[in-house]
Amino acid sequence: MIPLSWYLIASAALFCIGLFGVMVRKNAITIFMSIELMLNAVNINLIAFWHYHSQMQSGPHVTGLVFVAIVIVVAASEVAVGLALIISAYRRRKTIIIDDLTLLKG
Amino acid sequence: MTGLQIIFLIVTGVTLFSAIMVVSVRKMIHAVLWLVQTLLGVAILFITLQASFFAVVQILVFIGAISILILFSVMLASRVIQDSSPQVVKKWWLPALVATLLLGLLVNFLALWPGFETTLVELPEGSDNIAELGHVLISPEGYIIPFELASILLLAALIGAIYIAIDRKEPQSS
Amino acid sequence: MTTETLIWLLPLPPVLAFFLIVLFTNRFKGLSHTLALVGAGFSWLASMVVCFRAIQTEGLAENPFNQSIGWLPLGTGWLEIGVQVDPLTTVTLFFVAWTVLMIFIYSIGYHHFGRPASKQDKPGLPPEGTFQKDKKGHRHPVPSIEPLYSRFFALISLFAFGMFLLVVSNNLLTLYVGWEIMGLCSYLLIGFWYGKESARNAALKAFLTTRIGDVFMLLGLVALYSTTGTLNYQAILSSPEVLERLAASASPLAGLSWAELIGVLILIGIIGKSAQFPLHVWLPDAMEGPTPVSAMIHAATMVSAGVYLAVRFFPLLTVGWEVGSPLTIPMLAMGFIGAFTALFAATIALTQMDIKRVLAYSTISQLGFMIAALGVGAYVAAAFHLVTHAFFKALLFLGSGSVIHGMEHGVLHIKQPVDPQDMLNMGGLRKKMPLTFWTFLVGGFALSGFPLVTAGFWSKDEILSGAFNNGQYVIFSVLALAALLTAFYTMRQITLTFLGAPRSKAAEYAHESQPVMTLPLVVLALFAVSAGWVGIPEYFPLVGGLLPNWFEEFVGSMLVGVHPKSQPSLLPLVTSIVVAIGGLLLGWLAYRGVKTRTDPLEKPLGVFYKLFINKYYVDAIYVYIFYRPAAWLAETFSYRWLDLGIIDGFLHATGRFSVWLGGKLRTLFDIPVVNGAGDAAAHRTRDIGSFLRSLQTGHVQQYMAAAIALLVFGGLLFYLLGYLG
Amino acid sequence: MGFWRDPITFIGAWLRDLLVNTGLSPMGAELIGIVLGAGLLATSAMLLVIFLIWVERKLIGRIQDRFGPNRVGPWGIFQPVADMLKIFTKEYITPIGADKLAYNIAPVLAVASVLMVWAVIPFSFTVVGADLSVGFLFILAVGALGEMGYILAGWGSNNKYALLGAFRTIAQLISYEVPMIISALIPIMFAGTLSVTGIVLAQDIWFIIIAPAAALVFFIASVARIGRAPFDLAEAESELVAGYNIEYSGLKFGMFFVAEFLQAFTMALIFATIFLGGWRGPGAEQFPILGFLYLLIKTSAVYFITILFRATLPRFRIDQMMALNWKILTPFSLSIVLVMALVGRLVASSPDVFRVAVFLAVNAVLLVAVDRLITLNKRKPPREVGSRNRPVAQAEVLPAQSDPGASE
Repeated sequence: MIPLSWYLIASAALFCIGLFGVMVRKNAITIFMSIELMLNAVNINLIAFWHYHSQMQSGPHVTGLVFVAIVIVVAASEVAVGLALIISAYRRRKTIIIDDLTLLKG
Repeated sequence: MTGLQIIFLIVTGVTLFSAIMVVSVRKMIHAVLWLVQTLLGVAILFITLQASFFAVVQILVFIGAISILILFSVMLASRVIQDSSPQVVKKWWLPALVATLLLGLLVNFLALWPGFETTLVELPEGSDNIAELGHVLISPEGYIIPFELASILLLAALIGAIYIAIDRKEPQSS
Repeated sequence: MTTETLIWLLPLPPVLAFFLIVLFTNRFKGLSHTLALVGAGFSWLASMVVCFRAIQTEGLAENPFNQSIGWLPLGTGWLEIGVQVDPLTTVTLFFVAWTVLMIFIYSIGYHHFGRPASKQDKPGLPPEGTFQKDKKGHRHPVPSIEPLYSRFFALISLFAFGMFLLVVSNNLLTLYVGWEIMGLCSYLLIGFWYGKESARNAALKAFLTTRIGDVFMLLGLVALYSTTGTLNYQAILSSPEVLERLAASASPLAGLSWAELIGVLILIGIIGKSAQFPLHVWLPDAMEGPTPVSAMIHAATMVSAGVYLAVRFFPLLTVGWEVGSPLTIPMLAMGFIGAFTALFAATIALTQMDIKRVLAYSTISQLGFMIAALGVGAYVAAAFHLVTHAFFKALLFLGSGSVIHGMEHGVLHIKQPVDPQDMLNMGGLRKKMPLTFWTFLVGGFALSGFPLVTAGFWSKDEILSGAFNNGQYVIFSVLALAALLTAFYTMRQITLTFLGAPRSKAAEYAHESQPVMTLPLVVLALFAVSAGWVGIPEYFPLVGGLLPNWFEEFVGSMLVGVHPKSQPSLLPLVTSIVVAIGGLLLGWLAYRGVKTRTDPLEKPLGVFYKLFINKYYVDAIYVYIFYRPAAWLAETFSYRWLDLGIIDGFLHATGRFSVWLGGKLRTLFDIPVVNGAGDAAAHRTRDIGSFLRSLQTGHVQQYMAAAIALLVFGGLLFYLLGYLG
Repeated sequence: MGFWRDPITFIGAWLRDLLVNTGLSPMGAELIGIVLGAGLLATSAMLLVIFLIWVERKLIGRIQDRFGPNRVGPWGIFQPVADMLKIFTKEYITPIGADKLAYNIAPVLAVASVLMVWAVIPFSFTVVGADLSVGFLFILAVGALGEMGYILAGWGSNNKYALLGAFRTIAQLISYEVPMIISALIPIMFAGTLSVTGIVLAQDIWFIIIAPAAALVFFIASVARIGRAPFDLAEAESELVAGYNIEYSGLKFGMFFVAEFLQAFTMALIFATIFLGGWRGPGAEQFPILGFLYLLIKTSAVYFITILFRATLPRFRIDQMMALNWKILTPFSLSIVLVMALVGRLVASSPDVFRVAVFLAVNAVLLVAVDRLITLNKRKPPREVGSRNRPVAQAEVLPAQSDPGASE
């Protein structure tokens, strides 16, 4: 079967790709998508460890799944509020390019 | 190399490739499509981990709700986003370097852990018992408080999103 | 339900009704009076059950229904409150429950429920009437509904709560609570039509005057508590040792024992509440309130509370006294104040022309009878008169309200301003308002003590015989004279109001009130007659012994030691019959032919008439003695001299000094030292800030990249360290 | 004998044996069996659609007092085949400025999302594609893929009407998903499982008898989700020309067309499965072939009702559609779930007759209550948009009718 390490490496790679996207993309919405990638990476990790834990304890342990559920809830709320913020910013500033939203420049 | 491993490698390859496409394609709509493909890939990874409930939830929530929301906002904002101009910052190689370094570090640290190389075997039937999950979520000995907090978070997000996005008729400033 | 529980619950329905009306149903008039009626009805029902069970109980006086709970933890124990029903409570509860319920019912009609509201009516003024179209389209003048209808019912409900609480309590503390609640309600209800200045003044007067008495009473309570350590009736009044100790120990006031001091202090409270001379001045003015209020508060219940307290504290007031021995100081005071008040008020009542004021003075006079009876030791007689008086005086007030109603109808009809309360404007109402007339007649005869049939005769006769038998001939003769005058002015009132020919057009158009008002009259009239039958003395010729003298046995059992059994004596009996019938006859003879607006007594009485009609100038004297100095003290001394001169002057001087000091501090310390340091710190901070701001590019991603780079750097460092070490 | 009792299992077993005997590994044989089964199922579904199109056209024709298709074949039964052949031969047109990826992937998603639903539906006692433990969630999840298809079609066409149609469709689908899921919670709650097979097996008493109110809500919401009349405002011909698929032609249009019909039938199938007892019926356990028959009959009945809906009800306005969903169906379904959960708990251990009676009574009360509420709160008619005096074609300026005898 598949070693745990594969999942962990895949998840780390997905996370770093998401991180890269957050750092380089100019567009707020694409940054959002990158954040979704990172959250998914976290979920892969959580489920992989859930599997590992259940296997080690030889019995179902749903604790890891609870974490996954809460991460999904957080992702959903984050998208709702974040996209609303983007739309609101777009209405006021007429842009969603993150480089143009530098009101807090020192 | 079992069949499952081959499937895993193919799926992971497609998923990671799609993820790279998400962060690198120029057209936003295409980025969303690649994102959907990535999420589907993640869902299949969940299935290989025998978490079919969360695989389905992944599709339902991330593709059915989140991607569509993102698609909507892309369409709403598309008038100002010129797909023709570069979508990444000029010094994109610097973050790429940082991310790669981080990946290397993460893998290195994880490799220090003795359980890293454990082979995951098939769990007995009914390990992702949804009924059990439901009981744990609402039992006082389990996770009732995180569960309720998550509910409140959802409600707050709902109200907050409506409040933020509502189109106030502001007086025309001269 | 046990009787004790029932007694606890008994006062509560009206106060619930009060809160419901005030909080929720203020806009709904019908609902408000329904609530009030239901509340009073429940209390009435509970009272009747309690009375019934109390009468059934053997030896109630020794073992009354009694239950206490700890209320306030004190250092050494609990301050207890509780309820108690003994024979005295039983009879009081009986008449309170009946009169309260009747007056609630009566009030519905009195405030014109069911009539349209008028736009001209303002809250705080009596409704002026409006017009209503009938089916044919004619506009009829009709009375309009009271604008503050709900408030009225809320307030009388609260009042009923206070009265029931006072009656059922077993200690002076809750009694005092009920006492003060009633005082507050009395104030609010006298000032119910607060748009009228006279009503406002009357309310204030009533409140302040009774407050004088209440302060002394509170002093009495404090003295009692500090000497005995309890306020419970039984603990004080039923234990001879406590009474002995009180009587024996000397108070700080020279020459008085504690018992006498406390007795006098409580007596002053009683005088205030029951409107005895010299604190009687508030009661006539209280007639500014609506008539049901006058009937309930200022005739039947609240003023009776004073007498009730006096009856209740009879053992304390009379400690050390036995039949035949000289009277104690409180008794002497009560006897003379009561007798004087009885005569004094009766003379004033002779000359009053306002139908309600006559009754008000008669109330004062009758209360004087009761106080005097207690003063001479006629305990049972006082209690008996308390009960009968409540019934017939409530009846008389309600009857007068009905008369006023009828007159107001006439006034509305002729559309001329005529005072509907002035008896000189009435006359001949017998035919217009037959039911009111007959019931009023019953009440009036009861008041004057018409022999044999009426309740007033039996109770008044007992008072007279009590005074006579105890050898207090002065008091006896004064009371007899007062009784004669009572019969006289009662007949004067009846004659002026109902007999003869109408003396104004308004009286011609008067008509009978609604059934909702006349029904209570009838019920109360029945009691005004029959309430006397429970206390017919056994020695009485002809009818004595036909019915057992239940009242004396029942209430008299309260007194363990001193029990003055009523003795057969003919003189007071004859006297009371003579004065009653003689007074009535004289009254009728003097007033039967009055046609003009002059009183036929004015000429023969001469200077006395002037004295009477001006109420012995008591009010004027009070204005000179109390009001003027108080006003001077407040206006000139306190405000001008103390406040403006001394206090303000001092303050202004302090202010000027502070301003000068502040200026100095500012120029010498604040600006150079504090500001200088602050400014320097701010400037340096700004310099550093403007240097650091260049790091804040405003690009979120650069921040994030920097943070991640730092993390990676830290990780690498850690890794290398681990690798090396 | 075994063949007649359960032909599909029989054939499957036979095929597997055959393949293994030819030297294939058992797993490979299983794989081939799965691929074949899936292909067979998809193909038969597609073929079914052809028949469905004919049935629907015929039925609506009868209702509208026409003949419907009657030229090709007996009773016009080959008319859809002819149409299909015509569509195959049409030219593909891709509009200028269209987003090629989105434009081309959309029809595939639309059809695939419907077909995927069939994977978890049990067709008889023995035949089920995949008995997922989260089968019902799976049905909802693949519905999300269909939404993706519509929005991509609307966007990719580079056409305003298509985009508006797509927006409307998505708004409608997402909105009606809410009452649908909530009302579907009741069968799930009573069955105690998310597995579709489990839900069917739990229906000793059909859930429509236990929970008619929930079934009603589910039915209305599913009609709205497939976008048929009276909820067909996404492709309202008079307003939006044809909705999201305006720019499609040829086979791609055909795929949308097929997807729409197939979706209607699939919804009927789902309804029959979770409320009408699925394949269950007398003797269906012994003779699984009967299960097919029962399921077909039940599905056809539900489908027939949706056709009646389409033929008889006028189209909603968009605000009415939204109001119906958010103001009536969603609160109603929530209250149904609450009440049914409570009542279910109370009568959990009672005999069946009593339970059913109680449930029926509760449902009747709920229905009456919601009907009362709707009637009581009937708002005043909405403000009219635009002026009352619209320009109307005058009779005298119309051209004279040249051909009064022209038929339909």
